[in-house]
Amino acid sequence: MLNPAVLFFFLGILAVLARSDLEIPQCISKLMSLYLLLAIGFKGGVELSHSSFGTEIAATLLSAVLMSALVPIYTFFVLRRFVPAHDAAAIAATYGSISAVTFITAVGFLQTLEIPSSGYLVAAMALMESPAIIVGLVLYRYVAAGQDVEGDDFAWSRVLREACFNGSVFLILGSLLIGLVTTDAHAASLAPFTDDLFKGVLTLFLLDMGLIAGRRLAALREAGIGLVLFAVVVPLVNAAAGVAITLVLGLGLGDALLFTVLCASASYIAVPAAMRLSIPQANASLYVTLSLAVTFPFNIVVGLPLYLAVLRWVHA
Amino acid sequence: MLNPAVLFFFLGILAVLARSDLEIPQCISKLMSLYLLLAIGFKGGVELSHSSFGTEIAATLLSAVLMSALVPIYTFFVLRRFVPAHDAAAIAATYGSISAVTFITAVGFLQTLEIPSSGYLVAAMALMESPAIIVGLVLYRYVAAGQDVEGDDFAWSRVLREACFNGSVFLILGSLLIGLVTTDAHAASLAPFTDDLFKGVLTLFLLDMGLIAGRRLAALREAGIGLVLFAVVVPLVNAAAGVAITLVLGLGLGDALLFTVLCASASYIAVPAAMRLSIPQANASLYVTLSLAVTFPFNIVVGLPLYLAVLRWVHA
Amino acid sequence: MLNPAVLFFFLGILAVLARSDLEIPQCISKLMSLYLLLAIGFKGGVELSHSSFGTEIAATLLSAVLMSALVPIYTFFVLRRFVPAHDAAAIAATYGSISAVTFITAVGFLQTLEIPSSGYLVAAMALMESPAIIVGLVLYRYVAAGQDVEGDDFAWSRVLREACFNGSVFLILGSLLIGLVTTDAHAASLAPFTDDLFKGVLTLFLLDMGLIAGRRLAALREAGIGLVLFAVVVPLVNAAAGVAITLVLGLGLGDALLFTVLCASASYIAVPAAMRLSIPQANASLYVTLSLAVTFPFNIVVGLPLYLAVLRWVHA
Amino acid sequence: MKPVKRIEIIIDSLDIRMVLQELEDIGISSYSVIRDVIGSGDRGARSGDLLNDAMKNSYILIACDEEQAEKITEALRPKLKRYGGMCLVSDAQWVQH
Amino acid sequence: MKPVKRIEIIIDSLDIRMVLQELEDIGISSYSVIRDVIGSGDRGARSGDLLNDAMKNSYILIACDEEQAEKITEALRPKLKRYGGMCLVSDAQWVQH
Amino acid sequence: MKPVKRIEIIIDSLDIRMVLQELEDIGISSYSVIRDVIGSGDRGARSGDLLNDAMKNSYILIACDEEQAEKITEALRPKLKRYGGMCLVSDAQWVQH
Ligand SMILES: Nc1ncnc2c1ncn2[C@@H]1O[C@H](COP(=O)(O)O)[C@@H](O)[C@H]1O
Ligand SMILES: Nc1ncnc2c1ncn2[C@@H]1O[C@H](COP(=O)(O)O)[C@@H](O)[C@H]1O
Ligand SMILES: Nc1ncnc2c1ncn2[C@@H]1O[C@H](COP(=O)(O)O)[C@@H](O)[C@H]1O
Ligand code: NA
Ligand code: NA
Ligand code: NA
Repeated sequence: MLNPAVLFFFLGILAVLARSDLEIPQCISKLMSLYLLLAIGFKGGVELSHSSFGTEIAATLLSAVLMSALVPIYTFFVLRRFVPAHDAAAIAATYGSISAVTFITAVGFLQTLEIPSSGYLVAAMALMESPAIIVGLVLYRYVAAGQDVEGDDFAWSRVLREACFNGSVFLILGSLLIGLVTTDAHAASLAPFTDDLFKGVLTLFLLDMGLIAGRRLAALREAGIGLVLFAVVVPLVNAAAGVAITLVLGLGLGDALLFTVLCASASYIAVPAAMRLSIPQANASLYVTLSLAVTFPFNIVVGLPLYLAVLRWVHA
Repeated sequence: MLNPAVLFFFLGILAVLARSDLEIPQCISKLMSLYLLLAIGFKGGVELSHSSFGTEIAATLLSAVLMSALVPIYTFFVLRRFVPAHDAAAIAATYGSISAVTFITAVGFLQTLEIPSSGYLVAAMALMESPAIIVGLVLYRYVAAGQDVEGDDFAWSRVLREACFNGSVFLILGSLLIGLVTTDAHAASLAPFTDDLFKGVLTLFLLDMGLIAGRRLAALREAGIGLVLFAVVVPLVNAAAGVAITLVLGLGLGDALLFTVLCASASYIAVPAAMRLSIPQANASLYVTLSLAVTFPFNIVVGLPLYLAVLRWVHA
Repeated sequence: MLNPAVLFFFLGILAVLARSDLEIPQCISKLMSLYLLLAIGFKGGVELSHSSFGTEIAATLLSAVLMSALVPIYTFFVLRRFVPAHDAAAIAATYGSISAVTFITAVGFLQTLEIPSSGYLVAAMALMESPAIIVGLVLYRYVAAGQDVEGDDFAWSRVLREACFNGSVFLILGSLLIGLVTTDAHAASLAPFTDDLFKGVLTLFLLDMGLIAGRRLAALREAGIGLVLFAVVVPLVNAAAGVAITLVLGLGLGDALLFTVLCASASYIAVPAAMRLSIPQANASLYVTLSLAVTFPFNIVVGLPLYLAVLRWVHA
Repeated sequence: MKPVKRIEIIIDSLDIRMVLQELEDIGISSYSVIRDVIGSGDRGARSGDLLNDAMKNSYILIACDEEQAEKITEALRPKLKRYGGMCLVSDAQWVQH
Repeated sequence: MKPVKRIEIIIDSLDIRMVLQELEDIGISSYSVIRDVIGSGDRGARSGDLLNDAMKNSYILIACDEEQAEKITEALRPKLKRYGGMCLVSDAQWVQH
Repeated sequence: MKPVKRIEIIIDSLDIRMVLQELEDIGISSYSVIRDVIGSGDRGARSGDLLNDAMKNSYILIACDEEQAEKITEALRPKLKRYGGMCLVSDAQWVQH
């Protein structure tokens, strides 16, 4: 299935490989991601305002938080065998957290297939960013690190603020709440902006993501084949766990896909920023490259159709 | 009434208070304000092309210019008792001039309530930016300042150019004139851009304004309670004068609201730029903070519904 | 005929002449040109996917490439009488190549007049950027330059990559190919972005082009009356050749206009970048100013209606 | 390599046209400008976040000979006094080409 | 003209708040900042192309007297050690106004 | 603190890849870059307002030892001659960390 948004992602990668000077200024990337976060949050809130808050929602949100907290634990102990503790903790947090862009691409994917999904998954996304960061740090500071962490100017308050109030979490949750209390008339007047443009902006944004990911490909060699494998296998494992959870929770197909994608995705916005402040020794190039240049493309190209097929099969 | 645009403004303020790193690059702010000025000017011009130019329009425009010229006079003499002459002149010019963003928010507010308004109010807005600047300068140079202004490299030509041809005035007036001569077919082909997106861009823009205003809150302490009160009372006084004028002029409800809002609003784009060049001694932080962090939020949150209620009452 | 997009172009020029501080940040210019190239390429591809690839298309593309290669030859020998060889080669390449913005303006022009055109002209545009650069360089290095070019670090590989993979060519061709393989359902979901906004973004973009062109007007004096005349006459000559070719090829009115406009237009994006690398001695201010401040406005203001009138006459 | 003076000016972005005009008037036609600079000084913080260039600074770098440096600093002194900003002069070697 | 020290700091954009706080704590309230700087150093390339300010640097310029310069470099040394970056000190003349 | 050479290069933005490649070739892997610089010089004004990076400059700052400085200036001299731009060398102290 030739989705133009995904093709533009490859066009971006190709531009880097062909050494084209095609480039998107960083402030444009920021504009597009602000728009997408606002739109997805707001639409999620509006949808949520039409559904009743029940145990299904509560159970899903709780499972989401748990997944975000548990994934870093198992990945940390796996990673410690191959890389230093600081890198292990940072990568673990990366894979426990989520990628808003992957989620947004999945929403676009469902829209094209006209599979309905619920707004509260947006809340699940926002809630999954921070627990992984906190667990990653706890593992690093109390389980693994020795004299490394003595006498540094680490402050939980600063890290927690960074983890919970970072720009993207803040904007998603804020937009969700605003969407929740907005009347239908107001929401309709914003629809040409939040709805009609969504796919188009996502397309241009994926071109940009392709350029960004493409520029990181060179750093893959440095990471080594082991970690690259890790960046493909862990999403599959997490997705499998996600599928199992959606079965237990009894989610519909669209919601199940979004939940699975959240489990499978890895962060490259919130986590790098938080790690820089709290584990500056960790090699940022490593964890950013794995999530951005391996896991992200894997999820949007192979993952989305694969997870959907599996979900269709287990739901049948 | 929960208007999402206003809620996003508060979300922006909240982001600053929570010390979130949410941020909108300056060039994106510029893009949004360019878009809004172009759209409001163009739509105003198109509407104007459908109405006949009569005495009502002429009288309204004249009143607008007069208000812009008179407000600085009374505020200047009030302010001089509390602050040095250069600050008094700069603040006076600020409150005589207008805020395009407040006007644009009011247009969105009217659209939501489906209250019609006329295009020529856009012209009134553009005409009200400059007189206040000129009057403020005259007061400063010929009434108040002593040796302060001797021997400086002040040039009226430069200041007048700045006051009359500054980017926002130029774009509004230019777009208005282009809208005026544009055929309906052309205007319709631009409508998805100038009309459908308007509310959405305004919403994102108000988030940005919230961030900008929030960052200025800290400077309020420096201003002191007296000036903060000034920044709330003067808009109310000017709005009352505005309401009275609209009664005399016999404007319709929508037009009356826009006129009142123009009187009540204070500049933070054109005036700061002009003051920097002509009264560099004035404390920019002071007048920008008052208009941006007090008067602007007051007008869009309390002012708009209040002025509308009053206008409904007096018009009934 | 008062096209608002063209009027905004003049508004931009006027802003510069009035010394207004109206300004559009460069990254916004880049966003708009990225958007326009993506949209025009994608829409061209979608249209192309509905037509059958036949000899007409092949003949048109071939003629386009030939025009792009031949124009630099004759202009080079004309120019050499007036300017040094390096400037002659650079200007020749400029006029052999094309201006995507002029093409896009022509597409908007046809849309307004509801004259249909085909998607493959977009491919012609993309193919016409590079041959002119290569021919210009060949002329310079093997025909004209003496010791100038000895021992420099010139590398054809680098120049060819620059000529063929520069950002704008890459994005147009990539978008065209993606449009070609996109299903109608996907294309429809992107239409609010790629189609509905097109005219509006073009309008804002032409305001920006007006500002850019306006700032170059001062450099016209440096160029001299002879070159300014050149910048008007050569487009007319090339347009005449273009009209003749479209008659031979038997193109429809819309396609004929686009082909003619491609012949008449001159580059100010791809060529300056390529010339800087390969003929750094050439005076960039000269060739950029001629194409941007003379030929571009001439084509969109006088050229478009003139070429259309002529084509209507010869096609009748 | 040739010894030169290296002049750095930080001034309100709104004043940049004026300063460049001043430079032109005294015959300086080689300079570099970085437009987006924020900062803090005697006149408080300049955060660069308004909708225009108010509250933002620009940075100008000029390499010139000693005599020109003298001229530039003399011409700028009153501007700096009136509009604020900063000007530093240091020594450098110009790589001749 | 008054001799001053000219301190240049290049540090991770994410750390800029922290450094400015540090400056405030030791009483430095005059400085200039250029926010968008990319580069390469011991910790690899910083390309400035992510969706936030991770992988981007900022540049701080401070003109101050020798004593303040001492204080600043002492305060920054541990930060630079922990978070990376660079700090240069050179001499300049401040044009008085 | 360690004495270092402070090299500043201003060059066409389109040439920046080439210059960084050159630096890599001679073993320099620490540098900082400011991409958006405008200016004016022998080849006229560079206003940075075209739709691509033509007509725009970039600024490179390198702190290195004297020997490396020598190598860099030697490598850059022909590029500056061919493509224009400027290169300044000055002295500074590197705050060790
Ligand atoms: N000592 C200094 N070091 C670095 N930058 C300064 C210094 N003093 C002033 N500046 C810059 O010059 C601008 C205006 O300074 P002022 O006129 O003192 O408010 C500030 O916003 C800073 O960007
Ligand atoms: N020798 C140097 N010259 C110029 N900039 C440097 C130098 N070393 C480090 N930097 C800058 O400081 C940043 C962080 O350096 P590092 O902590 O060494 O990775 C780099 O990305 C560069 O921007
Ligand atoms: N003396 C100078 N001082 C500061 N910047 C300069 C100087 N000369 C050249 N430049 C910069 O280098 C660029 C190219 O210079 P040029 O090759 O002389 O045109 C100019 O656009 C300026 O940004
Ligand atoms: Na995850
Ligand atoms: Na007012
Ligand atoms: Na041509």
